[in-house]
Amino acid sequence: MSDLISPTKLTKKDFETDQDVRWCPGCGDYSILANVQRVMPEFGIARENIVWVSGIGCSSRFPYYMNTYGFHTIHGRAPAVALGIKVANPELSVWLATGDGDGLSIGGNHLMHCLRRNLDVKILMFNNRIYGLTKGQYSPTSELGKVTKSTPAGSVDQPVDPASFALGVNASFVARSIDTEAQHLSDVLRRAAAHVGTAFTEIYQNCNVFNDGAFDAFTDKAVRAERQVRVEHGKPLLFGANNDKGLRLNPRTLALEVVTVGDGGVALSEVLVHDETNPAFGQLLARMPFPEFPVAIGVLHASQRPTYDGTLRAQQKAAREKLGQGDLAKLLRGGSTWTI
Amino acid sequence: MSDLISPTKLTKKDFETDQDVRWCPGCGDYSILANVQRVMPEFGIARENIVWVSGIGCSSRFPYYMNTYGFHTIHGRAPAVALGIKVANPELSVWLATGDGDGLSIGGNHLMHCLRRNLDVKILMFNNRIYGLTKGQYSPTSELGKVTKSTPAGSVDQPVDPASFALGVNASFVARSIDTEAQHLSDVLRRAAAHVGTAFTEIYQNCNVFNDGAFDAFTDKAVRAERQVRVEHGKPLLFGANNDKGLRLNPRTLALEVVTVGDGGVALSEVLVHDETNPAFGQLLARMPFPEFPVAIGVLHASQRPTYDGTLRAQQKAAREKLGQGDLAKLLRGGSTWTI
Amino acid sequence: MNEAPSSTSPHDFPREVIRGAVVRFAGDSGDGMQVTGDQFTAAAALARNDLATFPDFPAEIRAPTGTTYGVSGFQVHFSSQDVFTPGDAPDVLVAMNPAALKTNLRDLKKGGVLILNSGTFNATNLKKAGYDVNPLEDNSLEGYTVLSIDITKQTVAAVKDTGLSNKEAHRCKNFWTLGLMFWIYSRPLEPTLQWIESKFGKRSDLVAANIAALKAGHAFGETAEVFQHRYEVPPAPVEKGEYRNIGGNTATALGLVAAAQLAGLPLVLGAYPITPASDVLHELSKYKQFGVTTVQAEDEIAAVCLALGASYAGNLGVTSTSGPGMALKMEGIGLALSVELPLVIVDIQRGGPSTGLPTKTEQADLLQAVYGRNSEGPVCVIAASTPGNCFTMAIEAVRLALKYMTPVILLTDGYLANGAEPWKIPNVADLPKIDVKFRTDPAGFHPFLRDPATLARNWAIPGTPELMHRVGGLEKDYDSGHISYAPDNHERMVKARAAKIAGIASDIPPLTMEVGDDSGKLLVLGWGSTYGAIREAVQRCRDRGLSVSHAHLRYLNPFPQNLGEVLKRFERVLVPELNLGQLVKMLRSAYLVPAESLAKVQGQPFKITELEEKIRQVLES
Amino acid sequence: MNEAPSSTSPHDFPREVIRGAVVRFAGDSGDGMQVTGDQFTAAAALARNDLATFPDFPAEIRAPTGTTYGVSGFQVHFSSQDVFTPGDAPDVLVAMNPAALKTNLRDLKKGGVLILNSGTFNATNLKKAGYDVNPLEDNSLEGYTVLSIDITKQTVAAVKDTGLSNKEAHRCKNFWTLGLMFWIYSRPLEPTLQWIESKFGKRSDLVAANIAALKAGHAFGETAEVFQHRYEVPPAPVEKGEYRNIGGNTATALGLVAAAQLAGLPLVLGAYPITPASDVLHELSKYKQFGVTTVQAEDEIAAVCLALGASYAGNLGVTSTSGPGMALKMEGIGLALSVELPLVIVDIQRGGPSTGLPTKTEQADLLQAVYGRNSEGPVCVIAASTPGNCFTMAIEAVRLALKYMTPVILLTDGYLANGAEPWKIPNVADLPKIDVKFRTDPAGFHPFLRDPATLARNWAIPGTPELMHRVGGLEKDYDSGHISYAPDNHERMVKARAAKIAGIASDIPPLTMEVGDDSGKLLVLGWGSTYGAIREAVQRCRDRGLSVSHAHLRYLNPFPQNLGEVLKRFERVLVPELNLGQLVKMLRSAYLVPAESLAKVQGQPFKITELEEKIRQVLES
Ligand SMILES: Cc1ncc(C[n+]2csc(CCOP(=O)(O)OP(=O)(O)O)c2C)c(N)n1
Ligand SMILES: Cc1ncc(C[n+]2csc(CCOP(=O)(O)OP(=O)(O)O)c2C)c(N)n1
Ligand code: SF4
Ligand code: SF4
Ligand SMILES: [Mg+2]
Ligand SMILES: [Mg+2]
Repeated sequence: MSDLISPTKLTKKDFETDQDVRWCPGCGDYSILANVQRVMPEFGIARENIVWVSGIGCSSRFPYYMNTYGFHTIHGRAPAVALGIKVANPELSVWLATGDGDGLSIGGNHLMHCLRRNLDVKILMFNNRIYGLTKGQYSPTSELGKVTKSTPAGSVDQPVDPASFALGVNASFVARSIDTEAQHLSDVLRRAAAHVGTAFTEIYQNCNVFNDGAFDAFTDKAVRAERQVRVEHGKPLLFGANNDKGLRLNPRTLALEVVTVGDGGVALSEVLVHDETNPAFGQLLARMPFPEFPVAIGVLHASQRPTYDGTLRAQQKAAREKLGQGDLAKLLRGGSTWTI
Repeated sequence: MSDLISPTKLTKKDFETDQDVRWCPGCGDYSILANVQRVMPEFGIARENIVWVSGIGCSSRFPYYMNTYGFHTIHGRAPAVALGIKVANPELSVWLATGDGDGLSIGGNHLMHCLRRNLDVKILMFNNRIYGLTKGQYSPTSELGKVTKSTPAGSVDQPVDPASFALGVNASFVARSIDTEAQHLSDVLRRAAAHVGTAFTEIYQNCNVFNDGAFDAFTDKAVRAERQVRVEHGKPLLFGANNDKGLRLNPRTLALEVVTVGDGGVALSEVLVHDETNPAFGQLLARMPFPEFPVAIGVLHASQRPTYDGTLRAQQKAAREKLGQGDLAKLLRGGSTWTI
Repeated sequence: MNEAPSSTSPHDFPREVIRGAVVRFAGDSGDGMQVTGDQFTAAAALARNDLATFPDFPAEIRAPTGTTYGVSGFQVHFSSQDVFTPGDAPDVLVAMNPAALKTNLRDLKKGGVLILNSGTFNATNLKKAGYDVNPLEDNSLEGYTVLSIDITKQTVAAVKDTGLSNKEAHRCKNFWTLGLMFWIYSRPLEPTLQWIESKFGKRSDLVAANIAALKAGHAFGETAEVFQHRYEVPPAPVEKGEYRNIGGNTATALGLVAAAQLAGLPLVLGAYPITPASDVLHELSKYKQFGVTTVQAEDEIAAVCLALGASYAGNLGVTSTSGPGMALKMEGIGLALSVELPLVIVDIQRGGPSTGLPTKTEQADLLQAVYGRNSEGPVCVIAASTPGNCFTMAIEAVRLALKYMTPVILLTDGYLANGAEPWKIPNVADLPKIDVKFRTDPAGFHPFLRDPATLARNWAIPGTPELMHRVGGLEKDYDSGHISYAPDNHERMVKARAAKIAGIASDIPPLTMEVGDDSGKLLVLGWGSTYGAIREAVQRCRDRGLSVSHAHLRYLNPFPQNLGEVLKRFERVLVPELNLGQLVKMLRSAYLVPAESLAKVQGQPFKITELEEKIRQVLES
Repeated sequence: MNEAPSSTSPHDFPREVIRGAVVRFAGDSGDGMQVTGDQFTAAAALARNDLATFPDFPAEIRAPTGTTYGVSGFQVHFSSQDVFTPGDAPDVLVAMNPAALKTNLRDLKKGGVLILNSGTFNATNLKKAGYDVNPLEDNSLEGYTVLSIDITKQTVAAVKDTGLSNKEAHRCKNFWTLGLMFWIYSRPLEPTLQWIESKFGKRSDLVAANIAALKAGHAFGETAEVFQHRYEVPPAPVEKGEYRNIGGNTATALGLVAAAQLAGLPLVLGAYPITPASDVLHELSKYKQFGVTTVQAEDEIAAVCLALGASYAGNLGVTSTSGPGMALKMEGIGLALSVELPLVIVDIQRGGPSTGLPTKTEQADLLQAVYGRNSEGPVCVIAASTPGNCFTMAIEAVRLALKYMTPVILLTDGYLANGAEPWKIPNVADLPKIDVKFRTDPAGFHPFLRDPATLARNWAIPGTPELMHRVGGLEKDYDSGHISYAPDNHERMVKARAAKIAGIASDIPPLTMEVGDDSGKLLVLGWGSTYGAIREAVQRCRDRGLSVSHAHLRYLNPFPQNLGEVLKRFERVLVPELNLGQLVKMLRSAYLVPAESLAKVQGQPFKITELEEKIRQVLES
């Protein structure tokens, strides 16, 4: 990525555009935007080599506010458009902003194929568990029984967990963070940026107009220590205000349990040590039922495998090496010809 | 389902239609069809209460050959059409035939949402790791580097595993079987039929024209004992011609390993005992890399949770109980009116 | 059912009886303009005025306060005469802040009344609205009757005893304004007082405050010496009957429910949210007790496919959407017409192309509806002309879909969806009967057996003994229903499908004049939501002695049988459309008439005056 | 590059010089009819005959042997004169089994030659083909010249020394047959001998066997006393140059590669397999060394979106599909025209509606291409007329897309895709130049700045310093490119997009006559793959003195500027189409001319005689 590097050091300001930001006052999207604008200069990539791609939704307005190249496409199709961009110019740093509706409802298939192909793009899914832009219908991440405009008697769809979905289709990087946890989010963004391959980051985002407080049960300052486990590679899976709770696995039943660690509890050595390279950890962590278990945030899984664009480039190089630059006149003549 | 029951005992013949079966001679689809026609009478459902729905592909021709109701829809959309059928008439026994392209390429999103909603339908995915009907392009389950008409230099897409995908989106029943393993397939079909909720069954199916022998490496008589582990709920995960190999999990690293059991090997008690109700087993089994590990076939996961159609029906009942049969005249008058 | 109360408060202020007025409320998204407009409309309705409304709100959910793009508007036209549109230019503009003034002033009638909340004209708001100079202080408002009132201050004072926080107190401004407007137009306060109680019942402080504000605004009119007179708009001479106010999406939803009941079928709606169609989903999702099931699908493709699946299983399958969603449904509609199952598709058109102008109106999906499928894929296309007509046309869509075993596309648009009008509540017994017969007889059955009169195939649904069969999107043999690739059979089937749709022409009403003679110099031919504006414009031109008539198409594929003949009886034909001339294309092609297009593609409905002017131009040229 | 060899084998058999012939090979899917046809065609081409071919194979991948729906056919028309179609009715039918006879006999010319493999006329095969009586034994073949030969037996005997299994030996039947046909038409064996060696090179037994079979068939002609004479078809008087045989999909693919090279852009094809379009994907996937990237997408929506993404990033984005896939792409095409990026969409039409007749041809996506998007979504639509013309029109599609920053839809069809014709290989230097300029200058830049002449916006691609900007599907301000919901601006943009496409009319060739005078009684106006049949039919009618001309549209939106004028110069206009009259609709609407439709919707191309008859009818009525 050497030639992508920005010659001058950029600041947050450099990533702001002259457009009025048109989210509702108080929306979690603002924090995410500010965070991204703050962290992005660190990556040292010139703005002209960055492209933000999005679908449709409140979250998908994101590109308008980033002073990079931006493409606000159609509902659900951002991963497909990004595929074309990345294939056409693999040098670009391509970022996607999507919502739980855009990315998992109408766009679930493109997201799935992007993840399994391991296209080298960074995806931020703003999960507010609601359709914001269309004014408050339930989304694929809304909880069962959710009462919304389209489900006055409560929804009958059981939700999908974005991280679990991503791991099921072999995503190489899966992380979770929270709109308002500035430090944590910055760290996760840095990890995502550094990952080579599809980096999928789910960000719990508060829609204060249509689903206010959706994540309070585990993001509220008062409870978050007890209700979140912040996972880190190589570190034991501990949580609680006093770091005195841990996650242990029964090796025969493969049942996960919350244990008290230390005084009166189990030994630290019994607590699982997070291995982000083993997807089994990601799966277990992603699916933990709440509130029986804490919500896992951080990098649930990260591993290296070839990227779609990388393999493609290698093939192209090999073809040129083997066949040389194509000769059009020869191509047109094809197999057998005759002259009159 | 009492009123679905067929009054007379049906036979395989009753499920055959007068249409010429138009698959290539030798195609694995024939074995699956015969198996289904043989097993279906056991379920005791009258033929008029069964609907086969499919998309487009060789596999999707299936409905034409079943003497039940049948709807050959459009490419990838069978789960959506089935959703409408099941919502309109939840009494029907609805079965889907799909292919790896139909179900996972163009139709991946509908399949995903069907699975997470847990609609009470039975899905058979004929996975031949190729596009048969369009004459041999690679599919989302084709191995990386696959050389096909559309990928003369080998494909650059990493495949998705159907079972792992299904488990990632919280499928309540996930099984695998093989076209030519008549007994095994029959057993799995019986289990699928009995499951209440979306029963997803992947069937490895040989396309002898465009991808002949795709599964020989583990289905061939000579090797299958060593290369398949047939999972059964409550039974240890053993395989090998002498049942002397087992799967063990390292409880700290969560790494799976193949161990020799008994003489000179580990104790049987160290081998994992399959728990089909715990999705963690399904995940581990579904993702095992081949040939380092055997291919798991059988019911990888089965658990009960509310169905989409069931919850919907309950809501409808509740609404009628609470509000009575709707009164159209009253409805049209709505809120405030005035008379002139 | 309420009897419409007549004005009750006795007073000695001069009351001028006027024919009617057009009022627009405009303010910040958070200023409650939609509620204000609704209440003001309800009062006009209860006074038996004829009326039409049009809300116009921003695309943003909640734009930052004070910005021009965060302005929300509501226009209502009420009259003692028939009302056909929400009015071109407001007679009265209520502007709750500088941004509202900035974006709405250009529409106000010359000499119109401007009611301003001067309390918001501070430096910050002026800047946000893009004013360099305070318009209250330069001469820019000359030519209007300006009533500049510090509504904020008045409201805060009025509610100060209710213990509300400052922020909440500010929120009552709209009821203060409403009170004032009620005074001006001689409306009783009671219905709104009741509404406030039922709405805020749980919070007695809010009830008290809003009531206090409403009354204070009303009292302000009575006591402040700024008003010359108040107005009275007598009842309109409308047909006897029971009325309600109805918006287009509600009418569409109710029409669908009614039609399903008339047909005796459960209704399954498959829909994916999209502006401005989502309300049809929202509305229908309340009617489980009517056998209505709504499924919020994962996307529009799933929505149309599940609706089709429901029809296959013997329910009434319906799907609703708007432009971009419509494009996605075309493959599914193609399957529906190929398997010949009933299906109703409601397209509530919005501004395009692509994502376009989601909250604005347009009539530009006509050609997509008629032609937007691969190969020869004829379906029936109809369109509603007014909010209330959405009810009628929704029933008609269902009737035709069931009778002809075909997809029917019902076109409405954002203007109809969001607009509202008084609607005479139909008698259920008077609604059309819809007969549905499922096939049950195995004798001679095959799935594509056709009714010789309608060419509709028979409908045999799963669960019917002995009729097991398979259908699909491959071509079918005319005589057995089995897959067939035979050349002659294909042509026969293509023609049969086309003939079936063409045959619907004999089952729909002939085109008649809405206004004017059956022949003459100029026919103004419209379709869809332009109805009101065209009707009014043509009437006005006729009043000035011009030879012009108005006819309105509610059936677009097929056309009414007499359309060609009607067109020939006029020297010229003018077709106003909110697109670049799509119906014109179809008319010219079908009848080789030099129909002329009046195209407007601004996301806004026609103004009556625009049409009048064009009519005059055409007749003079 | 080969010099075309002239016939070499000396003999004293009478040779009749004929103008040309139409030969059809028909047999089981496994009988190798496509290979036989290809080789026979190659021989005709090397003999410098003009020719056209049309394969017709079953929808099933490999239908059970002996069934009628498993029959695979290949028709070739070769001549010393210009050839425009594969011919209406074969002069010679080779039927390798009863099913092939059953399904093809009806097409054979009265008195035509029927070559039958009597070795397959056994009870099983007769039954599978639906014959109650062996047609060789009743009188049903009277009226044809029947040559009944046990080709199976002859072949097995010929290859018995090569050690092939019985099954493999049987497979050589087609080369035996080819040998016989070569003898009859005086063709040299050498090229096919070479082909066999290169094809089966790795298996010397197969090489030996197929050569033995070929030679045995040839010798059979020479020695068996069944043939009165053999034929010779002299070279056609075609333009000098280097020729190859080319099919429509190959030509399309090569045209796209050539255009990308001419423009100096890498090409990205996004495609999802679908019959009959898949071969464009297959073909392009071989050209990595030309900077061509092909992506097999997860569906058609992804395919069009990724092509658009590639264009956004400065490559040439292309997507190829057929009818149902086309329907799915419409929302993406709408985005492309809204963001005004170049994009080429190739629609290789097939029989519909819905899944329809996947392996059959049709021209019924025209209206979908022109109108099938939500709202006002104009794009350029062009069509190829012959397999070779696909090359030219593919280049044209790219040229227009790049020059006007717009999606261009190129329509071809199953008939063009699978058919083939000799094609004069163009000189690369003679191909049109395609200039592409990316915007790099920041001065005064905004993304929707337009070239005043073409109205194309400037193309600033990611990676360009200081030109960072955002685009999307919401409406844009004409003067800044920012999101705008302003009414007047919307209309301005809608009209600008329409004017841009309309303006292409000045950049395309005027319509000229293919055959006949510039005015007269009847103009037969075609578009797309009907070219050859119309041209030939019109020529024949003119030869009989009728006043008829042929013009052919390659540009369908916009039409050539002079089209209206051309239409007026004829008393009547007849428009033959493989649909229910779609172009007719457009012509009537655009020019108010009473153009008449000749519609055929059978999944089959027009026969010349059908057209001749209709022309005569029209001129007589
Ligand atoms: C094809 C299409 N269908 C539907 C819509 C309407 N639509 C716009 S955004 C949206 C959902 C937004 O939800 P999400 O992705 O969660 O974003 P959020 O607004 O919550 O950030 C929908 C249904 C559309 N624009 N296009
Ligand atoms: C919209 C659409 N796109 C593409 C096709 C072409 N098509 C038909 S079947 C198929 C893939 C079949 O693969 P799979 O589902 O694996 O079925 P198989 O034939 O292998 O059983 C494709 C691409 C189509 N019919 N419709
Ligand atoms: S609707 Fe919700 S998600 Fe959208 S901008 Fe407002 S608060 Fe944010
Ligand atoms: S192509 Fe393959 S999958 Fe299709 S019928 Fe033939 S063998 Fe079976
Ligand atoms: Mg959301
Ligand atoms: Mg397959």
